Formats: sequence, C-alpha cells, structure tokens
Amino acid sequence: MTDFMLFLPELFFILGALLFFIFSLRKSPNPAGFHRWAVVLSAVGLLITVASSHQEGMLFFNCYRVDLFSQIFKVLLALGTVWVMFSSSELKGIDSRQHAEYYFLIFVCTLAMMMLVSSVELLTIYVSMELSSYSLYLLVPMRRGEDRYFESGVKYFMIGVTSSGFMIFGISLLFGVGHTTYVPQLIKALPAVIHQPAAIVGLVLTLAGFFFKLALFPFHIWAPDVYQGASNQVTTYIATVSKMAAAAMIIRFAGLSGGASPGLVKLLIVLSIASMTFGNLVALIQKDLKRLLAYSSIAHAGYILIGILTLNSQGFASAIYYAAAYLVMNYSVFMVIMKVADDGHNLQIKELAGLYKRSPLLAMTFMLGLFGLAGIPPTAGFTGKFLVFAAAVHKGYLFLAIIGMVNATISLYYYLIVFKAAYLLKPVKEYPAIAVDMWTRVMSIVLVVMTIYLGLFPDQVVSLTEAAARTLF
Amino acid sequence: MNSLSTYLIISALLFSLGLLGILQRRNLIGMLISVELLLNAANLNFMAYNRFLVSDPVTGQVITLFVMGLAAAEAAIGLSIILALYRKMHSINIEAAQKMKG
Amino acid sequence: MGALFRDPVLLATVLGTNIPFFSMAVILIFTRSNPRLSSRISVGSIVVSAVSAISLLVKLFSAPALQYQTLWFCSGKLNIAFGYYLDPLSLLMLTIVGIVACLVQIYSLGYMAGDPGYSRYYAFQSLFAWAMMNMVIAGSMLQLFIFWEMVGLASYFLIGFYYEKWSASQAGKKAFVMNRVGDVGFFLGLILLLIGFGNLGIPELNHAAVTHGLPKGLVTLSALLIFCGVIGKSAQFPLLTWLPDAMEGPTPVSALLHSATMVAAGVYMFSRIFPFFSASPEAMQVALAIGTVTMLLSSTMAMVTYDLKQVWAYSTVSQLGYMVMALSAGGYFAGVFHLTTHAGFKALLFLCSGIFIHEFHTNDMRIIGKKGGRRLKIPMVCMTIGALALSGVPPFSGFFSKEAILTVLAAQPSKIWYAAGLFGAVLTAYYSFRLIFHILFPKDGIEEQHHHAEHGPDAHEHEEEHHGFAFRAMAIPVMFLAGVSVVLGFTEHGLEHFLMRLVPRAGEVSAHARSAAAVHGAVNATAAAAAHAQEPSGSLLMVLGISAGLLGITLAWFEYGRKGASRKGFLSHFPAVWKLFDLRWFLDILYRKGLDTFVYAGLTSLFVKNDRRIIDGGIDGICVFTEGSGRVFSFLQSGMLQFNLVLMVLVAGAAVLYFVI
Amino acid sequence: MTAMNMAGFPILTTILMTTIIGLLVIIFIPPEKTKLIKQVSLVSASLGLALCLWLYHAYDFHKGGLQFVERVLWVKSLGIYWFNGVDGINLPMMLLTSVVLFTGVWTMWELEHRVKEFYALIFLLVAGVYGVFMSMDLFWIFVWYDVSLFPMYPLIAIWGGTRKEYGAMKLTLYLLAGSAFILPAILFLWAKGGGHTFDLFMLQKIGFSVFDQKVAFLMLYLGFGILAAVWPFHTWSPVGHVAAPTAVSMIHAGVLMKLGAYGVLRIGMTLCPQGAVYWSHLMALLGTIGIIYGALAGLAQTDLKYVIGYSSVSHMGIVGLGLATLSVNGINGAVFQMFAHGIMTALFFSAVGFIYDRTHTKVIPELGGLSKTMPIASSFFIFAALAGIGVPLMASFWAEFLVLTAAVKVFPVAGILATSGMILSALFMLRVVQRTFYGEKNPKWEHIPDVSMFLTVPRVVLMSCILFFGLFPKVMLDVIQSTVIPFVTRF
Repeated sequence: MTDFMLFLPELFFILGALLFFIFSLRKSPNPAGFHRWAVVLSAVGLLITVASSHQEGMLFFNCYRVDLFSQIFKVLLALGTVWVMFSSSELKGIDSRQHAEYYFLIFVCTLAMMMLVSSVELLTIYVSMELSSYSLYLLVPMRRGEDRYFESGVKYFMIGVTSSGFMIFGISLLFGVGHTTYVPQLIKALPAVIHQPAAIVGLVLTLAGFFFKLALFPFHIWAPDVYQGASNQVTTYIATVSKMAAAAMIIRFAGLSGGASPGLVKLLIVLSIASMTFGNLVALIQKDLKRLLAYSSIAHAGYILIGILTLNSQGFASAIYYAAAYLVMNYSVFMVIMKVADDGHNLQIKELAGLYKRSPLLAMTFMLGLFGLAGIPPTAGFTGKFLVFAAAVHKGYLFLAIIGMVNATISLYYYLIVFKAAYLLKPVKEYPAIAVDMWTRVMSIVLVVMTIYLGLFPDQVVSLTEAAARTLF
Repeated sequence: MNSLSTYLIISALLFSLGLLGILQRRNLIGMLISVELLLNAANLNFMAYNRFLVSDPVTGQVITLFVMGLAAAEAAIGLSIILALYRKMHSINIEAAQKMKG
Repeated sequence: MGALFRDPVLLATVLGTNIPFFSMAVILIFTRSNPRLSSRISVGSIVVSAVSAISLLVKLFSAPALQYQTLWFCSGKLNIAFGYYLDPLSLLMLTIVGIVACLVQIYSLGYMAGDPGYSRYYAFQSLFAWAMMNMVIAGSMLQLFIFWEMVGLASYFLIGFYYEKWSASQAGKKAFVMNRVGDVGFFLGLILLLIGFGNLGIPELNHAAVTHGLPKGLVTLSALLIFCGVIGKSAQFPLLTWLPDAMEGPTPVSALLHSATMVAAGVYMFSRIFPFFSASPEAMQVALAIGTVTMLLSSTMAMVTYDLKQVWAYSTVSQLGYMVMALSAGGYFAGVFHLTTHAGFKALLFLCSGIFIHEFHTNDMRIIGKKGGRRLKIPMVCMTIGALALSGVPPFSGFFSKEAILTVLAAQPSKIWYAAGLFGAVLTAYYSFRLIFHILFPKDGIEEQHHHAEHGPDAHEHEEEHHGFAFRAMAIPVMFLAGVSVVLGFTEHGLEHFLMRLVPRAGEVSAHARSAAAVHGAVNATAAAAAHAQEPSGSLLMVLGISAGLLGITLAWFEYGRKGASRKGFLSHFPAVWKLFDLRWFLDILYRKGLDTFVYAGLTSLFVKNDRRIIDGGIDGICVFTEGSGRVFSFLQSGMLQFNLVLMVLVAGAAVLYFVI
Repeated sequence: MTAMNMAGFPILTTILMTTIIGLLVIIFIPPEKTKLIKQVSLVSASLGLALCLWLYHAYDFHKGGLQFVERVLWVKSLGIYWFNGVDGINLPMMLLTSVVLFTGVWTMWELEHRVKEFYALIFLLVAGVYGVFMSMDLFWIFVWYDVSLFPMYPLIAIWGGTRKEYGAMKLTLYLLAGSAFILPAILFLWAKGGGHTFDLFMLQKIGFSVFDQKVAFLMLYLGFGILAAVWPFHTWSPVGHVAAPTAVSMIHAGVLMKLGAYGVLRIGMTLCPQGAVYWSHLMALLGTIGIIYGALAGLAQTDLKYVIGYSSVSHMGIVGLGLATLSVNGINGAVFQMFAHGIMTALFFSAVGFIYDRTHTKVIPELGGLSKTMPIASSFFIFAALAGIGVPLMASFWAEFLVLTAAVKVFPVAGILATSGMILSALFMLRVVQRTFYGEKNPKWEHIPDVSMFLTVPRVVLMSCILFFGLFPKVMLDVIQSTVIPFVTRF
C-alpha cells in the first residue's frame, strides 16, 4: 500500500494519459473541453506531486528510488506541465483533430520523465528515457501546415536515436566494468575502476545521451531547428520541462565518478565553456525569437553544467536551483510569446514592437523573464548564476566564473535587443491590443512574484536543494 | 578465440560501422538501419559481459530483450516520420531537409 | 560668537570686511532689477568698511599686532585655522583698500550711470572689496591664498564686465588663466610648506624663517614657488601681458583692481612674508632680477602706445616691478611705502583718464588732445599732479617712495640694479609726460570748428554735464586723491615708525610681537647695510633720482611739448624697436602660438583622436568582432543533418580518445 | 532568518523603502495621471532626503565606526546577511544620493513622455544606489550594484537625446562588463575566507594571503574602475551623458560614478590592504592621467554635455589619486571630492538640461550670448563651472586641496602634474562659459523664457550645498575622518 502511495504521481499521470488516449479515439474533437480537462488534470497532478514530495522509499526491486531529489524534480516537472497545459488554450499550431493526442503525449512524456528522475537502475533509466524521447519525436512534427518546419522533426529524431545509441552503448560498457546496473552500486564500484578507459568512455557516452536532452554543445544541434520548427506549446514544453529531467540525470550520473577522474571534470569544463560561448555568440545574430531562445538555452545548459562539474553537494544544489529558476524565467518568456503569437506562428523579434502599449502586464512579465535569463538581480536568474559561480569558485575554478560572467555580458546584448523591441520600438503596423484574460493576469503576476521572490529570498529554496543534493551521496 | 575481447572488438566494429552508416548514408532508411547497428553493438556487449563477467546471468539478456523491443518501437516511429516527410517532400533523402540553418 | 560682540576690534574687523559680501548677495538675489537701490547698498556697505578700516588703523595705531584665530577644520594631523592677523602692514593695506575702493565706487556712480549692467557691476565691486579685504587681514597663508583666488575671480567678472564684447570676455579669461599659472606655483609652495613645516600661520612662518627653524632648501624652493604667485598676480615678467588686456574692463575697475589693489596683492603678499623670503638670498636674487626685467620691459612698452589706459597699465606693471625690486633688495619699508603712494597716484591717474574717456568716448590720447582735453580743468590738473608723482618729482608722494627704493638699490653690492632703477625712472617720466603733453599741446592745436560744432543744441547739456551729478561724482574722488598724492609723501617717517614700531618690543615673547621681531630681524640687517652705503652719498642719490625724473620730462618736452615739436618720439626712427615694444616683446604671440600648437593642435586633438579612434574604436571593435564571430560560429549549425552529426561524433570521439590514450 | 542585534528602529531599511514603496505606488497609478505621479515621486524623494539629513545629524562622529547597524541572517548556507550600517565613508554618499534624487526629480517636472515608467525606473535605480551605499554585505552590495546599473538602459534609450540607443547600449554593456570582474572577485574573497560569510567585517578579520589580495584587488579595481571612469575606461562617460536625459545624467554622473570609487574603497581597500598598497602606483598613475587627459580632451569638445562628461573624468581622476595615496588626507579628500563632485555635476547637468529643453541644442557654437536671454540659467552653469575650476570656498576646493596635499607628499611627480591640471580645468571651463554664455546676444534665443521660480528651487538647493560645505568643511570632514583615520592604519 505504501509503495502505491510512493508511486502516486506517476500513477496519476498514467491515468491522465489513458484518459486522453480514450479521448483521442473519439470522432468529434472538442479542443476547449480537452484543454479544460488537461488543465484540471495536470493541476491535480501537481497537487498530488507536491503532497507526496516528502516521501521516501524504494520500489520495484530497488530500481526506483523516491527521495527528496527525485520529488523536487517531479514537482518541477509537474509544475512545468501545468503551465504548458495552461498555455495550450489556443493551440493554433496543431490541427484540432490531434489535440487529444497532443495532450496524451505530453502526459506520457511527463510520466516518463518523472520515472526517469527517480529511477536508479540503468535499464529503467534507459527505458523511461526512450519513452520520453519517443513522445517528443512525435510531438515535434505535429506542427500544422508549415512544411518548411517539418524537417526539424526528422532531424530531431535522427539525432535523438543516434545519441540514444551512444547512450545504450555507454551503458553496456558501464555494465561491463561495474558488473551491475544499479546506480548506487555503480557509485561504489566505479571510482575504483574509473581509470580503465572502458569505464570512463562508458560514462561519457552515457552522459552524451543526457547532454542531448539538455542540448549541451555539441549535442545541441537539434535545439535551434526544433525550437523553431515545433509548435509554440511543444517548444515551451521542450524548453522547460524536458530540461529539468536532463539536468536531474546529469547530476545523478556525474556523481558516478565520485570526482575520482580529473579527466572527466576537464571534459565537463570544456563542454560548459564551449556551450556557453557558442550559444551566446550565435544567439547574437538571430531574428526568430524562438530560435534565439534555443541558442540561449544552449548557453544556459553550460551554466548549469558549471554547477554540476564541481561534483560536490553545493554544486549540485546550485544546479538544481538554477534549473528551477530557469524553468520559471523561461516559461514566463514563452508564455508571453504564446500570448502574442496567439495564432501559433513563429514570432519574429520585431513583431514585439510596442508590446508595452499592447499589454503592459505581459510586457513586464516578459522583461523580468529576459532580465532573469540575463542574470540581472533581483531576479531568480541572478541568484542562480550567483550560486553556480559561487560553487565553482569555492572549488577553485575562478576562471570559470569570469568566463561565465563575460558570457553573461555578451548574452545581455541580445536580451537587451529583444527588450528594446518590446519596450522602445514603435510598431511598424498597428497591432491590436492583446486580449488578456483573468487567468493570464493571475499567471503573469504569479510568475513575476516568483521571479523576484526566488531572487531576493532564496533561503528556503537553497536549503531545500542542498538537502536534496545531499541525498545523492 | 572465445575470449571477451573478441566480442568486444566485434561490437566495437559494429558500432563504428553503424556510426559510419549514419554519417555517410543520405537515405533516411539507411540511416535508420545504421542506428539499429549501434543498438545491436550494445546488445552484443551486454551479452558478452553477461557471459564472461557478471555473476547473475539474467540481467544482460533481459536488457538485450528490452533494447530489441525499444528498437522496434523506434523503427516504427522513425518510419512513420519518414513517411510523413516523403508525403511532404516526395523524397526520403536527408538532403531534402536542410532549409533550417544558422 | 559671544567673543565677537565683546571685542569691538574683532567686531569692526568682521563687520567691515564682510559687509560687502552681504551687499553682493542682496544685490544679486533681490535688487538686480533696481540699479539705484543696488548702488546705494553697495556704496553704503563699502563706506562702512572704509570707516571701520580707518577706525581700526587709528585704534590699533600703537597697539601690538593682534591675532585672532579659530580652527576651521582638521584632517588627520592637518589643522587648518581661520583667523585674522592685524599688524601695521595689514592695517595699512586694509585702509588703502577701503579708501580706494570707496572712492572708486563713488566715482562709478557717475561713470557707470545708465549702464544696463549697473547692479551687476556693483555686485561684483562688492565681491571684490570683500575678497580683497579678507585677503589683506588673512591670518594664514592658506586663507590668504583662498581670498587671493577670490580676488582673481572678482577681477575675472569685472574685466569681462562687458561680456557682449568678445575681447572683454577674452581678456577676463586670459587674466584668470594667467593668474592660475602663477597660483599653481603658489599653491605648490604652500603644500610644500605644509608638508615640510606643518603650519601656514603668517607670524609662525616668519618667525620660523628668521630663527632658521626651517631647512634651507625647503625655504628656497617654497619661496620661489610662492613667488610664482606674485609673478602672476602682480603681472611680473613673464606673466605680465594679461594686465594691459585687462583694461577691457570699465575704467573705474582698472583704477581699482589694476592699479591700486588687486595687482598690488602680489607685492603685499611678498611683504607679508618678507622675513620668510629674506631667509633665502637665492630667491631674493631671482625676485630682484625678475622685478628689474619687468620694470624695464613694461616701461618700454608704455613708450609707444597711444592708448591712455594702456600707458597707465604698463606703468603700473613697471611700478610693481619697482616694488618687487625694492622688497627683494631688502627694502621692506621702501616697497610697502611705494605700494602706498602708488595706490594713491595710480588710482588718481586712472580716474582722471576715466573722465577723459567718458567725455570723449575714446582712449586715444591724440584725439583727446585734438578734441580739447585740456578744457576739462579739474582732471587735467589732477592728472598732471599724478604724472608728476609718478615720475618722482618732489614734493609729490612718488618722489619720496622712489627715493627710498633707489636708496635700497644703491645699497646692493652690484650697482647694476641701481642703474636699472635710475634708467627706469627716466623712462617712467618720459612716457607719462609724453601722454600729458599729447593732451596739453595737441599736434596742430585744438580743432576749433569741432568745438564750435559742439556749440550747438547740445552745448547746454554739455555744460550741465560738467556740473551734473555724474561729473561731480567723478570729480570729487579725483580731487581727493590728488590731494593725497600731494601730501602723502610727507608722512614717510610717520609710516616708517608705524610699520617698524614693534621693533623695540621684540624682546617680549608674545606670539604677535614675535613676527614683528622677525620683520625687524630681517629688515635692520639690510637697512643697516643700506644706511652704511647711504651715508656718504645720500644727497647724491637724491640728486640723481630727481635729475632722472626731470631728464625724462625734458626729453618728453622736446619731443611733444615745445612748439613745433615732431611729436613722433625718437623711437619712431627705429621701426623695428617700435614694433618690438608695440607687440610687447612678442610675449603674447609666443603664448598664443604655444597654446595653439602644444595644447590645442597638439595634446588636445591627439587625445580626442585617441578617444574616438583607439579607445572607443577598440571597444566598438570588440563588439563588432563578437558579433562577427557569432556569424562565423553559426556556420557550425548548417542545415545538413549529417554535417552536424559529424561534428557531434568528432567531439565525442575526441573525448573518448582523450580518455583512452 | 533570525534577527541578530537589530539595533532599534531600522532607519536605513526605511530609507531604502521610501524609494521602493514610491516605486510600487507609481506602478499602481494609471499612466495618464502624470501630475499625481510626479507628486508622489517628489514626496518620496523628499522623505528620503529628510531621513538622510536626520541620519547625518544623528551620526555620532566622536564615537565613529559603524552605526545604525541592522544585521539579519539572510541565506544560512552561504552566510549572506541583510547587513546595513553607516560610517563616515558612506554617510556622505547617502546624503549625496538623497540630495541628487530630490533635485533630479524636481528638475524633470516638465517631462511629459511616458512619465510613469520614467519615475518608476528612476526609483529602481536609486534604490540600488542607496542599497550599495548602506549595505555591508558583499552579496547585497553586488545585487544593488547591478540593480542600479541596468535601469540606465531604458532610461537612456527611451528618454535620451543624441544617439540614444547607441549610447544606452554602450553604457549598459560597458558597465555590466565591469561587474564581470567584480562578482568573481567577491566570490574569490568569499571562498578564500572559508566560504561561510559575505559579511564585510567578518571577512576583514580573516587575513587573506598577499597574493590573493593582489589578485582580488586588481579585479575589483578594474571592475569598479570602469564605473568610476578611470582612464582608459572613461569613454562611456561622455557618450552616455550626452545621450541621457537630464535627471538621469544628474543621478548617473552625480551618484552612480561614485559607486565605482566607493566600491574600490569599501571592498577593495577594506579587504585587500596589501593589494591596495601593491597597486597604489597604478591607481595614482591612472588617476593623474585621468585628471590631465580629461581636461585636455574636454578642451576640444563642442557639445556641452561632452564637456561635462570629460570634466567628470578629470574630477574622478582626483578621487582616484586621493585613494591611491592611502593616507588620511588623501582618502578624506577623495570621499569629500566624491560628494562635492556629485553635487557639482548635478548642478551642471540640471543647468544644461534646462538650456537643452528650451533651445533643443547642446552644441556650443549654436548657443552663445545666452546670459543675455536667460541670465539665471546661465548663472547656474557658471556657478557650477567655478566649482569645477576649484574656486576656493566651494566644496570641491577643499577636496582637491586635501588630495593634492597628500599626493605631493606620497607621489610628488603625480601630485605636481595633478596640481598643474588646475590650469587646464580653468582654461577649458572658462572657454565653455565664454563661448556659451558670453558674446553677442543670439537672436535665435530672443524670446526664450528664463528659469521659472519653481524650477529654480532644485538648482538653488544644489548651489547652497556647494557653498555650505565650502564654507564649513568641518561638518563633512569630521564625519569622514572619524572612519578614515582608523581605516588607514592598516596600510
């Protein structure tokens, strides 16, 4: 019975998925109804997740661990899902006949990721990883019309399967050197044998799979096309929710080497620097807002990695915090995008012109989101960066902090350009004022408050993340 | 000739072949097949390790079965996407899909 | 605060010196729109100051030097005091300033009547009076420097009073900046003393200098630096060119600032810390040389110009040169005495020429002569008196002071200084009477017809103007000053006694007396030498002095005075020399060129370019480079899937290799 | 968060709150009620001013040290404290901030374009400034520092003048690039200090190794130096000021530039005395170059605001030189100069701002003879120019006097060069005054009204500040040196 309680959130999302599966069998689609269902279900899901956030225990022959770490990420996943569901009210990007499937796949994907963050056994990890990927493979090409965007689906798929191939091969090597598939035992076993090439190569290849999900350089190559190609809601989902899971898994696996391999750390440092720099530099020249955010997400992956590569609880905690902050800020940006481009087209930067007139509230949310991403206080983004760099410097990587800050300055340039579009530019043609319903108002205010609150009063959250990080060791 | 390393080398070869195929084939189907090679290389690893090193003989085989299953699913999804692409672009050549860049 | 009212002296001092400031504030803030009221306020306040100054002089005539001081602020070990130091010298100077300022302001009532900037004029006059008086009674060198700067500021405003005229504002700027050049030296000297000695109190400084409480090098260096201040303020060589330009200001201003008070400030400061200076013979020698050069140069310049005010300006410079010579030759009293007399007759001369200018609306002595300048009896007579005093003809005041100076110079080991002094005296007499004769006996008589023309409708108002308020306002001060220049000379011994009287008290160990002792210590050394050199040839010197003056006058007479004189001046035979003198020995051109080439064309443009091109260019370049590299990197993200996969695999492979090997 | 020795009423937090609450109130006022917005902002600004004046008066400089301390544990795991307090160094800065804010808000009374956002951003900015000055915790100092920087972008880019978007972008990126050095330096010190406190004074007790001090101080000096317009990082200052609207220039040149110098003093010299000693020659060199360079480059400018921008460079050079001497007088002078220059520049910009609003040009040749048409406005500018020249009995004279005294003592050559800079500053200030206000009356500005009584008030406040502290420097120096004297014992 208690096991059942431990598994409750996942079970709930399974039920939700099933429900939408049934809906998808119906002849007459009813988008509004589906949306209402989706919001309610996901909201309940969130509540359940939160309620069960302090449970601990093992399931399925110790393949499945429920602890603070996993539960925090589950909460984040559920939260992201709720938000995406919330913003799916006008799902113009997707044919209304496919709405049910869309919700179904989203639920499945969230479920898979929830399982991912709690599973501590290689096969389980692989399976749930694949499950989430498959649903995303299907979600991305769902975009209606837009033939020129279709190729992004193919690219996403090909790159995805390749990197999953890497991953399973890496897992096989780990299995070979560790003689077990249980992560806790691996953590004990690996540091001893980490100097064997097989072990470290296996670890790297395994991580590659997660890097792919996190869109870390050089596994980022799908990100720009997918962000641009997928419908706004799906992009939002990929940009926010699936990042959480990836971050969680990298944190779990980076710990495997137990810090016994300086080489691995070097590799991670190189990757994080490359990722930050590449993402920011290429973002400078983007015109399409979603594509720009794709590159910025690549850069942010680099920042998260800085926290992780310290391989100590403080660093992991900061990474978790950063992930959470990133979820909030990124969503507040995307929400505004979805509102502004309510017919589901791809928003160009210049289309934001005069946003401050069309809807001051959205403009403010947007601004705070951007400044958060740029890491300007007093937003959550700043505090996240601060914690990450603090961890790095504390470990002795001063140069990482400097490079990170320089990158932050570069990134500020393009965030300011977007900000300028929203606040300064006179619109070329007169756009209508944006209809903002009550829920959106509430949502924007919630987001603004969260951004500021996390930025100024990080105390509880930080201590929570540290408690979570400690469970990994 | 029946040592672990033999199998490992073979799987490594498989893996490299698969990789080569992915990078070199322009035909999407071909790429998909090469991906299967990657997975099979992994499978071979699992079996080999399982046979030579690991105490509990089940694990590897179970994993292999799982991977096969997933591979099948993957193929299904992949083929469906390729089909859709063919419908839109009348080609299953990856070169047809390189408009998005920069 | 209580002390202020308990002590009448202090009260008089504070009130007398600061009331002009309040009048300025009141005028600027409230009564700008009401000229009459403004002038009344200003004149009233200056009268108060003058009266209080005189009463102080009388009250303290035989009292010991008084010193009031209180802590202004302290920073670390640095204690800056604010205080007054009332000794004979400062009292004398205070009186001079008070009286001259008072007279000039009264004079201005007439001269400036109807000027649009009437109120502004009086505001700045008050500002000047305030600054000058405070400078005079300052208790410490720093305080002196501060008000010294304020004096400079006031003169900046007064010179540039007609700011619509480009040349006027230019002159103001020039004066201020050139003064600044000197002041930087002054300031550095003070800082040096502050670091080396730690106290800038005037009595303390003098005492330390006399009792050799200061290291020799420090004294010399700081004395030289401080002397830069004198050079700037008293328009000594090489910074003398601002003063003639300063004549752009209204004539009363020239009379006040650039004859009697402001430019005298330099000399005053010199004599203020005279013992300190005299502790370093080297510095004194430099000063002596500079004074001499200045004196000769400027008198040569005065010989060629036809502009009334210019002549007096140059002569002012040369007279200041005299004073500096006197002081640096050790003639403390001689210098101060000449300062006093000069203040009298130079103010007189300027005010007289002011009347002419006001009357004939021109500065050119020839035209004034033509138009019948000599008809204006009062100014003509007074000006002649002034000129006589200037050229050192007995019994006018100038004679006595110049004699004193020459005596001191004669006491110098090398006689060259004395010769220079005499030669200067000749030149002085020459150029001043050149001017007088120009007006008295114009080239071909007075243009009668012109005068007849004046006998027309406007003749009445002409008459009336002679006896109108304006004329009276101008005439009274002039006559007063003329009287002063006649009698002042005879007070020599009284003044000497007054200035030196504290000497017998030197024995007492009172803080105030000490400085007097210092003065004495320094003075009687030289004075003794002077006396020793003087005894055999005292009368000879006097004869020489007088004859020098008369020689100059006769020379002028032969050239400009007598019937059928050429009225050319012997210099006109040497056009090159004439040009040289006329262009102020090319000093101005030199400065202009230097400023243009080194500062404007050189450093400034270089720096501006550097900012635009290198620094800013560099920054912008970095930005451009960053964006460009963004473009380059974006090629990594090619549309071709497999290219991207290759990239991915390569990196992964590289990582793997890195670990395997 | 557990309260620790919360000393009585949190006056400092209240001062901070006056701006933040003002900000919130403004956000909730509908944008069309401009009058109300202005009134609200003026009220909250004057509230801050009153509190700061009271604070200044209540500070006991005989006791000295840190007073009105508020200390609350904020983030346990990192050792971040909500830790505010005033001492002789930041008290004048607080006062300066409040004065400039007050006058700035008043000066912009005639603003009509997007009033609400303007005042909101101004208050955000000033909240940051107050925060930096009052806070004694490295984390908060940095947070407030950034908070005070980024509103500059919209403020310049929306309400600015010449090349506003270029100027805004340049200034913002430039200054935030500075913080790319500051944050790592702060974290470095924190980590070297054991990584359990950001409290300035707890860190001060930990003796950092000399090498660490050198590294950290250099980074801090570079980072903060950019904002203090240290040569050669000064070029943003003219460009930015030219672009910025009046009140923003006032606050930026008057207060924000001081943040840089303050940061060097507060963090760098407090935590890394050895580093400061090691780098002091560099500081002196750059400071002196700044003084001369700024004045000379200013000579050639034709835009009023450019001129002022360069004069700021020159004056901040004096601050730098003063800090470099590491002596009581030098630092006293530097802090005093920060205050004096702040007030002075504010006056400059408010005068220029008025002229610009009326004539719509800042180009000196186009102006000229202005003192005929607008005597009062001109007199403001001329007054400021005199203060800039360093005329005695104005606050900046004392500052320069102290700094130069110390400089001649410690770095004779630099000191003498800096002193001769007085000539240059006189030259170029008077040149500007002459070309702008003197000369023939310009018929173009014939019918321009002069400053109204109402708009005179803020300028008069500033002028009286300059005069007051010029006549009674004691009032300020006693406060400053109460902290500085113990401060310099550590060099």
